[in-house]
Amino acid sequence: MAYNIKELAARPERFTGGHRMCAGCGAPVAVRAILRALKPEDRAVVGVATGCLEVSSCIYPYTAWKDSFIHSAFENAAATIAGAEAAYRVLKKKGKVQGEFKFIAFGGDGGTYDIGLQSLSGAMERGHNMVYVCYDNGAYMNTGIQRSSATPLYADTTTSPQGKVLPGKMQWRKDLTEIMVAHGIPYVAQTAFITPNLKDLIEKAEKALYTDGPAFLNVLAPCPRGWRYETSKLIEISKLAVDTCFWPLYEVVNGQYRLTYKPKEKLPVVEFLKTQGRFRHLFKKGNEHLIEQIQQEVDRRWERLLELCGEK
Amino acid sequence: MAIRDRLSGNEAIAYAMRQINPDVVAAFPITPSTEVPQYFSQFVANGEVDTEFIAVESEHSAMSACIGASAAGARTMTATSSQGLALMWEMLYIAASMRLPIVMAVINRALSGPINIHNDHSDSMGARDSGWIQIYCENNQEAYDSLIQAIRIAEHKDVRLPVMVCYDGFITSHAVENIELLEDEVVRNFIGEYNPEYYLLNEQNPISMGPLDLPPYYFEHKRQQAEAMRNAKKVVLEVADEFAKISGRKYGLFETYKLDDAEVAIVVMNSTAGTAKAVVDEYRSKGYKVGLLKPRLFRPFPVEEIVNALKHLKAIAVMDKTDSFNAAGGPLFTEVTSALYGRADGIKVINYIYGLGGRDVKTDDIAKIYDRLLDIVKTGNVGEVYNYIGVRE
Amino acid sequence: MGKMIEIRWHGRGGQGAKTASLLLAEAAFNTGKYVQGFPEYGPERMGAPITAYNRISDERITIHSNIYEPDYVVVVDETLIGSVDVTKGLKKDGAIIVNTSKSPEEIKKLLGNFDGKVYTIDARKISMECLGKYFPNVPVLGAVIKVTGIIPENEAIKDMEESLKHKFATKPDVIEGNLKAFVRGMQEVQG
Amino acid sequence: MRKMRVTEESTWKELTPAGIIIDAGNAEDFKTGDWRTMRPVWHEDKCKQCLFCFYVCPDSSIKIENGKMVGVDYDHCKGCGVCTEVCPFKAFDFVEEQK
Repeated sequence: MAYNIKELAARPERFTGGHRMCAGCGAPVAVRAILRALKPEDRAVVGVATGCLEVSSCIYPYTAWKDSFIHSAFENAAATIAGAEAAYRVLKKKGKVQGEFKFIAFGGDGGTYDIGLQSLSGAMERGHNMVYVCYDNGAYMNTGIQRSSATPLYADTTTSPQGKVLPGKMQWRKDLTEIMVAHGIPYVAQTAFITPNLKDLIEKAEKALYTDGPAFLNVLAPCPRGWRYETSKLIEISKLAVDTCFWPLYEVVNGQYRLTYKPKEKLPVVEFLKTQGRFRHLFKKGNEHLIEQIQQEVDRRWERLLELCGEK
Repeated sequence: MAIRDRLSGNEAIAYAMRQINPDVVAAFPITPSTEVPQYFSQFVANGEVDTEFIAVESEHSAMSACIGASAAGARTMTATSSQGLALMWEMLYIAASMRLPIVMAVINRALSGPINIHNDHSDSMGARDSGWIQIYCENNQEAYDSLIQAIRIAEHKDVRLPVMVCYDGFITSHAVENIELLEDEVVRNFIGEYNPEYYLLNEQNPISMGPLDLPPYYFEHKRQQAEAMRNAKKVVLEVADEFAKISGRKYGLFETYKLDDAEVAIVVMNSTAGTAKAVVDEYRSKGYKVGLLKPRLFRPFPVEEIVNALKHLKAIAVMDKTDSFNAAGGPLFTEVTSALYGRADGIKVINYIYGLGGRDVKTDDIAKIYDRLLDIVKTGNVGEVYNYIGVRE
Repeated sequence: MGKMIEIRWHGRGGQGAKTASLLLAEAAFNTGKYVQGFPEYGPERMGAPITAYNRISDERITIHSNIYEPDYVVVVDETLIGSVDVTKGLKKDGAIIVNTSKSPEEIKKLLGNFDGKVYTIDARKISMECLGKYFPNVPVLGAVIKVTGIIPENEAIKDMEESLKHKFATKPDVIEGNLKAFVRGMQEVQG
Repeated sequence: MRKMRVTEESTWKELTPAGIIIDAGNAEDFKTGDWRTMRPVWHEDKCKQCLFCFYVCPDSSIKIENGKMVGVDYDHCKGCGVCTEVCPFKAFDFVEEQK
């Protein structure tokens, strides 16, 4: 697909307004972009794990989804969609279903990195023809900003609060994208909203959707409420996450790493941290070493990724 | 023409599944149900079925995949036992509330802990209020026949609920016994095509399933579910009537054995009911008016019909192969006594917890219970209501 | 109700006592009987003592308990005698069949105060001579059918031949060897 | 034309079974515009039709006709302001909502 902003905009809207996500939420931006990568004539079955996206997009008797949608529980979006995909294979063979269907599961980081990891791993290993999309906002936002294994080091959440002796979450975030790469599936990518036309995201979504076999997308989806920033700053914050190399953009196609975006100038991570209230305590006098630790870990991971991508 | 054969319970269930030829089977191995997906995957490997078999990574995912497949419009089946059923727990309720006609063989096994692989009913009894229809089977023949009927019951437009077909682990699942099988085509014609009204893969009418259902609507959806369960009783009988025409075997909501003129009776489910029948014969030959009632349909519980069958009795012993830990009696006992209350008061009813964790149930054990019932009738003295048999006191 | 015969098998995991009980059930089934064949499940591991059961009757069998007072006991591995109470509950007019090279009298001594009939079959010798390998099941099965009289001998032989032909369609020597072992089991049982 | 006629007065017999929603995308009928405290005001004269605002809108509230931005869907726009931030041509004002 040659990215064409006009042609893509002319495609039908598959996720309507009237959903009840927070103002400025990153998740529906990701959903709209990913569904836009579907060929207009193709249909989708979308599964969503319990979480913000699910409880806000499908509230009886309303649904924001123009394609078929299913939610069953928190930890099993992958298994649920795997079942639907298996049904499609057999019903198609029997001539009971016409047309092309694509299968997409969405989960937040809680439903993907944590409680849903087993279900995700199983579905990927079995090779279902589906795309699993994690919209990673770095905490359990639906229940009120509790830490997940995707929460960054020293972030302040309601279950990793910063206090007199602890500076927030004490562990670095799990690198789920690498875990998915280790599954040996044909397509894995990490992406974010770095440009307002969402080119990187839409192109990766298209590759994921039209790859034969399982694919995984990890999309950084800022949460103004949980991260504590002005709702209008969605793209700016996403861009800072990428330009500081906190959230590098890359893809792994059949095991081959490729860096899809290299910042012209790698910014210090502090530029990303200072935009958000969840890191505010790090800027108190005497906490400089905490930011330094974050910088060191970001650098270490970035260097490793550059090597994997053959950029060094 | 019926096919005379000898099969274990698990072989019979797998055989029925081959004949049903479901669209999707998602399953995970667990003793003693493992053989079912094992035999079935051989049918898949041999091309004897069209099924997509999903060898999932857990029972939670087994039921989740079944939900996804069934919602997508596929005829969907699975099998499990014990911890597997327990791990499915959350999804059992969701399958039922989504009104998905999934059919599952539950090969009854004790729940941990401590871990035990042998038979009792603590697994399926724990799931009795999950919204699944539950059918209990005495032997391989009933398991085979009920699994085929379960497809029709589950998919009936007035029901649309998942069904568990339960039979005893090892005792029924692994014992080889005589069985009469139906021909493939007879089964195929009996179950017919599955044509759901709403399904995800309907390209003309996309739907959303599993919404957030807030206070203005949730209760109404639960009321619908309750209605479906009420309708199930009628449908179970209709399907049984039709099944009798193709098989010559007549099923009801429960089976009675020498109950009509009995004064005392045991109420017991699954394989132990068969053992009890032998004791009934022995006692009848000695002139005692003893009988038996074996519930088949436990969910929904056929209250009026069971009361009508029991109301002439003087004393009843209800046997539960699980303990409720309510310090008052097992689940079957609670159902039977609550059914009798206000409808047939005055009957003396006692409860025996038996056979936990595969403790073998001998004819002698059952004879002791009949003796006790006869004694209650003679003396009018009920004594302890909540009892154990077969445990070392 | 017609007479029901109950049999208990003793063997070791991996030796095929369970398979032998299922073979007996199958043979009885093939001659029109109602059958049950079931092992007593435990942590079944190679070498561990195992028990299996058969009920055989002219009418449908409803009892689903284990067997406590068998009509016959079959011991597939004689080394179990002494460590397992093989005659426990065995009916006085019943019989025990032991796979051994010893004589019934020698076995009787080992069984202590058991008064019933004792039969022996040297399945190892037969198996080695007919099959060149130690598969005790078939000769033991022949002995059990002879002693119990559950199935008329001619019918049993015919049925065994058919099921072997079915199972080993491409291996005529295996069919012949097994059938020979089966018949010798019937002929050479002592007691 | 919606296939479902469900209100908070509907009885259990009138609801779709199991909470299935058969009108795909009917969330459009649910207005989230009244969540707004800030309002993006689009100036057609400054707009160069780059469509950046369309892609980044979380509420599908940038109206497109024949491939062109034609205005804001105030029935659903929650006033997050993401569109106003990304516009390279300053075609949006972001003003307090007048109630």
